[in-house]
Amino acid sequence: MMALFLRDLKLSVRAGGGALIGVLFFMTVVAVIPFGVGPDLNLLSRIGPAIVWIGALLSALLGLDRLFQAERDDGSLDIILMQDTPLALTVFVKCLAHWTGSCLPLVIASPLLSLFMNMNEVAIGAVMLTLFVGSPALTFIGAVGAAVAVALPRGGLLVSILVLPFAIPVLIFGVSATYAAVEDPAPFMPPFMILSALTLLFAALGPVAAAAALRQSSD
Amino acid sequence: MGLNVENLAARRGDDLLFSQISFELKPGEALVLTGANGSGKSTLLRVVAGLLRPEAGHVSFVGAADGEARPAGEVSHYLGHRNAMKPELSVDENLSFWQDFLGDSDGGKGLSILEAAEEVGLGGITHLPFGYLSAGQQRRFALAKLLVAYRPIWILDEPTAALDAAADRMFARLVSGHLAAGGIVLAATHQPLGLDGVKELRMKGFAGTVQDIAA
Amino acid sequence: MSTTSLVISKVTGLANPTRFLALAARMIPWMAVITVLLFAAGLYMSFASTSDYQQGYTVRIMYVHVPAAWLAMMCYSVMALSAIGTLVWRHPLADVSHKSAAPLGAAFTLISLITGSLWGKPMWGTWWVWDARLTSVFILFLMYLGIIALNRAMDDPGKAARVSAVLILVGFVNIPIIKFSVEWWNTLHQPASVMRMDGPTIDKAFLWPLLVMAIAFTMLFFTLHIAAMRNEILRRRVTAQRRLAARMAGRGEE
Amino acid sequence: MSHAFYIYTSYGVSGAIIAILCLWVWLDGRARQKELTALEAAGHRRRSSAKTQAEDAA
Repeated sequence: MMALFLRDLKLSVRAGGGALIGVLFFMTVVAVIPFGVGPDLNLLSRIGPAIVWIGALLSALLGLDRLFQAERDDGSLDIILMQDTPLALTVFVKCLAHWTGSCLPLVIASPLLSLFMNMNEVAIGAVMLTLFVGSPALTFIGAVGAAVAVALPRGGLLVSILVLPFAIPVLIFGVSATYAAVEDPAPFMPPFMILSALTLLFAALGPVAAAAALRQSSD
Repeated sequence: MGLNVENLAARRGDDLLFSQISFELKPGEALVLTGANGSGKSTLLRVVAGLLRPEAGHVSFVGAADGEARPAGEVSHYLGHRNAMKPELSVDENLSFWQDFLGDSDGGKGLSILEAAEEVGLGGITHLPFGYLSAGQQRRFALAKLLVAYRPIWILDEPTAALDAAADRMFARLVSGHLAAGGIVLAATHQPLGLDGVKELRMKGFAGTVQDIAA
Repeated sequence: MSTTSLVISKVTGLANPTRFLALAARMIPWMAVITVLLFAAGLYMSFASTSDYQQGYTVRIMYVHVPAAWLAMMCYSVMALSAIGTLVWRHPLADVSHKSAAPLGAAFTLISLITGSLWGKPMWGTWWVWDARLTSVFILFLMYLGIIALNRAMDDPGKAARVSAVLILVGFVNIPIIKFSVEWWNTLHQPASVMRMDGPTIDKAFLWPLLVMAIAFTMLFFTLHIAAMRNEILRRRVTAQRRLAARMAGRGEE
Repeated sequence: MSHAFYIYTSYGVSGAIIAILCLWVWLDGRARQKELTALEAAGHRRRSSAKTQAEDAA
């Protein structure tokens, strides 16, 4: 399993890998917002956490469609399906590798972008923490979409459409936990705990569902 | 002992590709599937490998060690039309990944990557990215993948596609070596493999519609 | 026969880079030493200098911020010249030059953005404002990253060089925008005080350390650029050798 | 926060980025250099082994 993790990580950093593209997309999405809403610093700092979260959500979805499609295109998926190791475990490891290669850079880039949004130090820390905890859920949900769309020729866009509705709860609690950290009356812990619970839930549910979808899709 | 296939039937869409296919392969035996394009060779192989669900019948493998029946796919190598190697990674990285990921089945041990590369006649170039190689070289390393992790059953779909005459001989040597060690080979091809004493199953294609089997 | 002629044409193609490699091997140590000496002098001068009555000690950030920003633009200009070299003369060294300059440019732009933020916080009370100068520098940073991503996404270095050369030349419009943004728009960022038609307005006490640091940064850039170009040439040779090795391996069998 | 904090952070960050850059260029150069020498060594070996094969055939 370690071999699979390392191979997927290597593939995401090698030439043509998605790691750099994802971060670049994240920066570009966040950077165009001030052009749209105007450079009002107060407004930017108010909507900042939401913008950073939405940007991270969109960039996290960007490379997901290749998660299983690339394996299918070169025939590796067949061999992975045949093994007696539980398929859900294999999917889980692939998700972890994808998260480390594509989502962790987003988490690391988020403080820089939060500065551009004129957010204060507490808000920056909160965004980074909630993204760190919440983004694995996005990967696990996305894995289900990627597995469903694996056999489709142009599944890329479809994956995003399938996945976005399920990602809404993660977005809601991620953003509300961030706001709770900044604004005084609302407590930070309840939404943050729900966010963590969501990640754990999807970590258990996502690989199983994705494994079932992969089994159905083979032909 | 060996690979057991009973009354297998499979379909593509509503058409039944084959039905009532039964055969048994003991250790050291090989079966070659021949037939025209679209006669269901690949489908039969995928059903045996457990990648497709059969319409009827079942496939099982009984190992020498425990005597228990288990799905044949778990103890098989499957070499399809595509090589299951990443062009971005080097040959060495590809092979060592599959070696670690697959592991050895009971009753045998895989070769080291260096030995496997020597076996397929491409010893010196395992450090090259897989994408740099020609189609024939890529196919040879896909065959080397069968050697790095031990599996008693080899399921090969058009294994000699893109191979030249010298590589054909190399392939025949690999297969007879595997058979001599008590392995089982199931291969689909439309060209002679240069193997002696193997069974042959001629696939005819289209065996009726799904309603026939229900009746 | 055909492979031999191919090898010969490859060798003549590499003749220029070969001379470059020899030159680079001799120049890099000297340039590195000069860079280190200049940095030692520049750092000493900048920490020994007096403070500005308006900006206090933070004026010392200027000694890294301004040279880095200046290099961010100069690096892009070097890349644009190389891009012309790629498109007009199809010189192999030009491809190598603009490909290996992109990561350096991105790094210097990042330095100028970060030090700018660290200067802006005590001076303006905020890390970042979306004014014309800062925004255009940030866009420059994104362009550098885009060029790097484009270069990495393509397998064939020759094709990648031509496509990214076009992108570089299109993006060059951003450079005058950065340069004149402080004059064209009313921004928080202070206007240029060194590079002016009517001579520098900056106090002599700040000018000298700034100049030494600017020269040190420029030397650093050229040292790194030549070293990175050498790496890129070596990388291409490795690739060529590997392809050759793959072809030879097949022939050895017969 | 004191001004010294901003000054030293900016010098520190710049120094770190430049150090990473220098290290990357240096390590990249060494790795490529090593790959090239390894390839050349392998090339010599193969050429000589091919020659012995030809001699065997003759």
